[in-house]
Amino acid sequence: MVANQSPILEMRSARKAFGGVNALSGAELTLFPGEIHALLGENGAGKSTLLKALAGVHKLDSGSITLHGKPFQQGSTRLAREQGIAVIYQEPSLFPDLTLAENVFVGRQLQSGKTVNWKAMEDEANKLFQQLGVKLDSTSTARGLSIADQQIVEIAKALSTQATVIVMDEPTAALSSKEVDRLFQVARNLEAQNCAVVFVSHRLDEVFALCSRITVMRDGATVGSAPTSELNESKVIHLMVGREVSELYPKLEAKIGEVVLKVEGLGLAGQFTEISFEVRAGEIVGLAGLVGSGRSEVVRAIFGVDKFDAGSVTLNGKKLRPGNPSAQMLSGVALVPEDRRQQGLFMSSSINKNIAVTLLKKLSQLFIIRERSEAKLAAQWGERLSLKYETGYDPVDRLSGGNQQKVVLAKWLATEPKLLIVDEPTRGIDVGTKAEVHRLLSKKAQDGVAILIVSSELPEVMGMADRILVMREGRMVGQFDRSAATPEKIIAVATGASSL
Amino acid sequence: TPASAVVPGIKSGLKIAIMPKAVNIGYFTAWNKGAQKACKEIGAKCTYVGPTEATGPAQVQFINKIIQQKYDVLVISAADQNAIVPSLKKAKAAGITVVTSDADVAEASASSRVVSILPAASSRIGTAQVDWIAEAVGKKGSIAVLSAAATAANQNAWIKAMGPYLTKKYPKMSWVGGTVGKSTFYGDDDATKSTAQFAAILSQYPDVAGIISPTTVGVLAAAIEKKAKSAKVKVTGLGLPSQMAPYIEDGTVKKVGLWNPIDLGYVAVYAAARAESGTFTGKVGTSFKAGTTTYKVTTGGVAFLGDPFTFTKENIKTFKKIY
Amino acid sequence: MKKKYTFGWDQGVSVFLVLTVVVGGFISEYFATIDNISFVIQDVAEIAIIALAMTYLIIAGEIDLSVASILSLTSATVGFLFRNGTSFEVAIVGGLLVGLLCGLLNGYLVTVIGLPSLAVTIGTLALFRGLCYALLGNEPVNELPENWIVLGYENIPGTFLPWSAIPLAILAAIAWIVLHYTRIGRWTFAIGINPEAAKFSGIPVARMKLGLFAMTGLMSGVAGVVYTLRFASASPDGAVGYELSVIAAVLFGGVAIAGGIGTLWGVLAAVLSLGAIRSVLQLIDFSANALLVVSGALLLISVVAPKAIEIYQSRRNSAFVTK
Amino acid sequence: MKTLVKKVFRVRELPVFLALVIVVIITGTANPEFFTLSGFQDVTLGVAVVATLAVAQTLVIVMKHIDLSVGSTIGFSAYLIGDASSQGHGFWYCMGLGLALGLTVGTVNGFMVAYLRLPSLVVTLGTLYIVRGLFNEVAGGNTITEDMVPGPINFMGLNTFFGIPYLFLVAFLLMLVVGFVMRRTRSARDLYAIGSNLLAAELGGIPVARRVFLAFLATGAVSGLAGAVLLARFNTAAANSGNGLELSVVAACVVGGVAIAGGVGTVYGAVIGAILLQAITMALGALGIPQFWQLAVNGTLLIAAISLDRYLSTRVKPTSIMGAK
Ligand SMILES: Nc1ncnc2c1ncn2[C@@H]1O[C@H](COP(=O)(O)OP(=O)(O)OP(=O)(O)O)[C@@H](O)[C@H]1O
Ligand SMILES: Nc1ncnc2c1ncn2[C@@H]1O[C@H](COP(=O)(O)OP(=O)(O)OP(=O)(O)O)[C@@H](O)[C@H]1O
Ligand SMILES: [Mg+2]
Ligand SMILES: [Mg+2]
Repeated sequence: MVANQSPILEMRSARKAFGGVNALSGAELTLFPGEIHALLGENGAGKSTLLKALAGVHKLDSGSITLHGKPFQQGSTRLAREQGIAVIYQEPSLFPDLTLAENVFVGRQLQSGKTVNWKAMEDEANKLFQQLGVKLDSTSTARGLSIADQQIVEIAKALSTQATVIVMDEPTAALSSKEVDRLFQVARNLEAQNCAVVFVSHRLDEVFALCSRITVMRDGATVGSAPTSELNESKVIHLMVGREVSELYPKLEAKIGEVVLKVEGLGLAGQFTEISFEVRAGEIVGLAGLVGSGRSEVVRAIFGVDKFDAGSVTLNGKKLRPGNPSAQMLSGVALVPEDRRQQGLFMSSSINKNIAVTLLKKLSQLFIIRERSEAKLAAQWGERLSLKYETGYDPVDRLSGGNQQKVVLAKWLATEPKLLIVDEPTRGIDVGTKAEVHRLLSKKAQDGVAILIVSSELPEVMGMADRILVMREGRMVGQFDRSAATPEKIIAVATGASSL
Repeated sequence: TPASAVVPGIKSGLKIAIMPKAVNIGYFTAWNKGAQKACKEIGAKCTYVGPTEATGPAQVQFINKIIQQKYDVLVISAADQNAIVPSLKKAKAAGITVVTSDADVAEASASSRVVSILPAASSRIGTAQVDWIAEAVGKKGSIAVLSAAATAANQNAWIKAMGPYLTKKYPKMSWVGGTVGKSTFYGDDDATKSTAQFAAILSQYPDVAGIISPTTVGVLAAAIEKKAKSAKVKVTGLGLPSQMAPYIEDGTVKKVGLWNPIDLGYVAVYAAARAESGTFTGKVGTSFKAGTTTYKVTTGGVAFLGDPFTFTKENIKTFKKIY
Repeated sequence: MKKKYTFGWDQGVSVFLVLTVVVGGFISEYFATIDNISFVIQDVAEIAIIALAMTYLIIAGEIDLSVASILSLTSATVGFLFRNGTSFEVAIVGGLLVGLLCGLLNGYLVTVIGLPSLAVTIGTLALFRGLCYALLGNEPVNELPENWIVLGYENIPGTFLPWSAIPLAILAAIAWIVLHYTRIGRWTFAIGINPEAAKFSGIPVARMKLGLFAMTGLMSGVAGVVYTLRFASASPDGAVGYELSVIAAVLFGGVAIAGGIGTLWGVLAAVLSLGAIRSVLQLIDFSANALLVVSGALLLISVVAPKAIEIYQSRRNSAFVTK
Repeated sequence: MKTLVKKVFRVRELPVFLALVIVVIITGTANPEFFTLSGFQDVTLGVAVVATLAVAQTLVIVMKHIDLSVGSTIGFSAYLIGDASSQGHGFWYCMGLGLALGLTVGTVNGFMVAYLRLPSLVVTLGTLYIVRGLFNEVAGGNTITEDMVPGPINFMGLNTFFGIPYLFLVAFLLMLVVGFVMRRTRSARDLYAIGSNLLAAELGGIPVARRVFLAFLATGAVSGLAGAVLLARFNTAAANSGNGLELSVVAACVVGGVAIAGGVGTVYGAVIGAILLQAITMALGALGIPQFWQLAVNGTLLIAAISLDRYLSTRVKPTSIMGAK
């Protein structure tokens, strides 16, 4: 269908190095008008770097980019935009203090004459939000928006530029099925308008549902590109990883023991109410629901980052005091938070220090931290999670998104918790590693750890969990056993279509 | 070897440091003028050194420098009557002759310097200003004081003398706040704060008849603000003629007073040089000669210049050119 | 997996310190004398002691502009209690307690009420200074017990170190070890880099910050006691403007104002460098004005130099590092 | 109607304005003098300098920067203007001198902060010292007195326009102009974006360095020109003029809701903040608070004002997918 058209964009033998790291070494990308093009690859394969070169953030060391048959002016985000490229970055980059309307139009506010026309901007933004099917107030500020909402504003921003090439770096990582569907709708509209959409995702089912072409990268180079019809999941995975990946959700048999976590009548005004459930040793409990249903809030309250104002949390028979994460940590609770940049990592700090931060007491002798053991510990975990890094003394902001996520996982797994809560544990993690993470969680359960897993990826919840709890609008609305759960049932309960 | 004496009884070639409260205050520029004049006469080498902020701790750093560089004499206006005392004692121990001038150290620490050269007795400076304001307001009505910093030792001593004097001498006059203490406002020798405090006096006591400002920065601010607001309140105090001239000439202020800071510096250098040369001990009752005048040391180891000088329309023309 | 060597600004400052001392010794015969070294240490002691705590605070992403006021309030409390008949020892304890309370108040306002520390401490800067005046009025306290005062200006017998070197050395050693080798130190950095992630990592962020503010208050109190002894007096206007000197020293020592970066050694070297360079410049007869310019220039150098080094190094590796 | 109420409630300047009203009412009741024309003139005239600088400072604070050098710059400029005038130079020459000084300081600050990416607090603390040192060197012990002040400046300081001091009008006009620009021009909106999320601003193609540079340049220019305001207000200038003013200016901004953390606040808020602080200072005297307690009370009220602002402003909750909570 695209063969007879000339490409919008061509990137040839692109190279880009950061210090000693070759992020791109011979990457190729060809985009045709009217296609949704998937860009796949393991964590650290160079996808984001490639996209950032298109966005004008990075300048290639060598190689060429042609846009509409003309050479593309590299190295300026403004120029990139003016040349018709819109970007949705992997990490949302909104302005928390500006209104949503201004966020959408920042840097190119609508004007009447020489002055900014606020009314027009607000109307225009509202129109975009409507088109995306969300109810956001364009005159309120972006502070406090959930990641999903932020992502949606980013999408609106990209749409508003009237770009011909729209680049989306893992836009669905923070979205649940409802928003994903809507995003697909938008992408297809763009496709119909003859735009080229680049779509990065680690969720292969999405890719196959949406994209017409797939380009796969490995170690900075393009290893294959073909229409989706000529590929299937295992072929793609093979291209990405260079080997076979065993089962994605390896569920190991675990002995389910005593109740570890007991939550009774938990409530926090304006967030959630009447939440009660239990998690037993060796059990994996999944917490499903739409984005904004309050799952993260519940687990944050359990861990003590937020104070709850009703009910109780009991761990191994002992009531936990609200709002005290350090006490919770000491009594054996671990929380892998949903937003790794804001909540999980000290970006300018070294990998070693990031991993060790939860274990400083254990690593100290007479109050003095032993750096040797610290490095050893970090190295062990790096290996166990196949972390792609140079040395443990490098700051984590040098890592790719997925590898950063692994550091967060490592820092909590290292505490050897009795109760492990993971909130979107595999967000942004490639298939190969995802399987490893799942195997790790499974293994932990087998060792008798109680696990609570919050995920917007239904297959993940269903593949991993012994029991699935469903939340809607701050309430617990359903519960399924592993055997009884189907995606349809869960979505029905989560959206309120039916209730048990 | 010291060169032969230029002035009898004073070694020549002395190394003298002249230290103001802060180098960037106009009053001390005049003070230094007198000191330099004296230095020239006695063949001494004089350096004008000091901090940019009028605080004791800032002065201490410079006193240390004086000690290290082995000056013979230090003439200093104490920015803080206590904080510099330990340093002065060190200077003394290092063999430096210390004389305070313009502002002295606390009474209890008088032994840290040889003698202090002050313009006039505290009581006299205080009472004179009361007389000026009484004259201006017609000996009736209530008055207030706009002072420098709350901790300014000179001003505090003068103000203390004003209280009882007013009650005794001018029965129809009173303090706006009841007592002199409650009627004193502090402008910290800062134009901004002094102006604000002047306004505060007026708004707090709308029928205040007169304001005494015993500090050059304060009285200048008061005069400017009085003129700006066309306020009826009378203003007097201690002011530099060069700065006050426009306001005296246009009648905003009838009279301000001051001693001659040039003389003050001049006399201090003589006292210090004589003490260093061994011809003057600074003991109470002794005396020394500076230029053509002889000064006598009175209780507390202090020598006074004489009564403050007053400036009016008649004489301001002459004095505004001098200091 | 080896730690890469990187040249940090703290090393730069150390080199600068050595250079200052060596060059200073050459160009001024008065500089490298025992007396002067003792004086320089004495002169920077208060700032150094506060800087120890301020280093933690800035690394943790906060700031305290009220430290000079706390210093002064401690001093005023000591003076006030002593004047009202308590023993000097008890007065000191009282003063330190007040310092701690001030720090706790700052910490409370920042961590519990959730106000930005820069704004809060501009407020408490005024509040604590105001309390100094409320306590002492316009009467500074002098005549403190002689056996205590000598600690303020005499050296430890048989050495060239002032007595204040003892608390400074002990506190510096503790602060250094705690910051760079213990959990508290790690937490401090972590909070500065990302407070939210710190909270999610089980670090008691609020408690840590409260503790750091309290510690800064206490250290300012210790500095207040040292200050009281050094100047043998307590007055309400002590140490005005020291907060900027402290912050300037900490920043010059390579602590990033944005938090998360810095070393204690760098700060100590910076404090000593600043003291040394001031002394050198004074001894070679730079004016106080030039000293101001040099302080400013050094601050600029402290941020320009690391930048220049960074650019140079990245040029050499011919790698462009974004951000 | 509902949206109007919501909008009014969201106005960032509301809390501090309410605080101002409260202070004025309390003080005026206790001391009617405060309500008179001269009371009004005291406050407005007293606030002119800080208000002018606060308007300029807002430009940098919304970018999450700070300019501490303004106190030194304005003082030096006031001195230079008076000094030049006393040597017989004309009004415009004198103003040009002040402007040139401001632009110089602004250029240095701007260059180092914007292009070398150095922290503004450190840079401007450095220039604070440097400018003050040069100022001291130039001024020595000299004092600028009224006869050295250029005529127009003198006139502005002494006179009122229908009861409103000219100096306040200058500050007020500046506020209106800058206020309009900051709300209605793209390049000024960029300042908010930069302060709100620097990384995003860069990714969004905003010319960050140029904006930061220009904002510092503007702040410098205003500080330089404001030397005339300082001179007009006090009719005198000496080596310590403008000392410590930077903290009052920052305090005014913060009280007025211009957050230190960047991204929010308006010049209107900053000016109201300045007026509030000035009113509080005047009120303390008018209420008869004892001298030695005034500073302490002032500090307490400052903290109270910041707390109140914080309390009221956090009541405006963010909205989400599900609408406002
Ligand atoms: N600014 C940088 N400095 C140093 N190294 C970098 C930088 N940015 C990326 N890299 C490195 O380049 C490689 C490619 O990273 P990139 O972010 O493009 O991966 P990715 O394919 O997007 O991975 P993910 O799926 O995890 O997002 C990684 O090894 C990463 O560590
Ligand atoms: N009942 C509700 N009404 C309005 N807003 C809500 C409600 N519940 C949650 N929110 C808001 O929605 C956002 C997302 O909530 P939360 O993080 O709990 O969702 P989640 O289910 O964990 O989804 P995810 O983590 O996948 O984004 C938060 O800003 C939260 O305040
Ligand atoms: Mg990526
Ligand atoms: Mg969530």
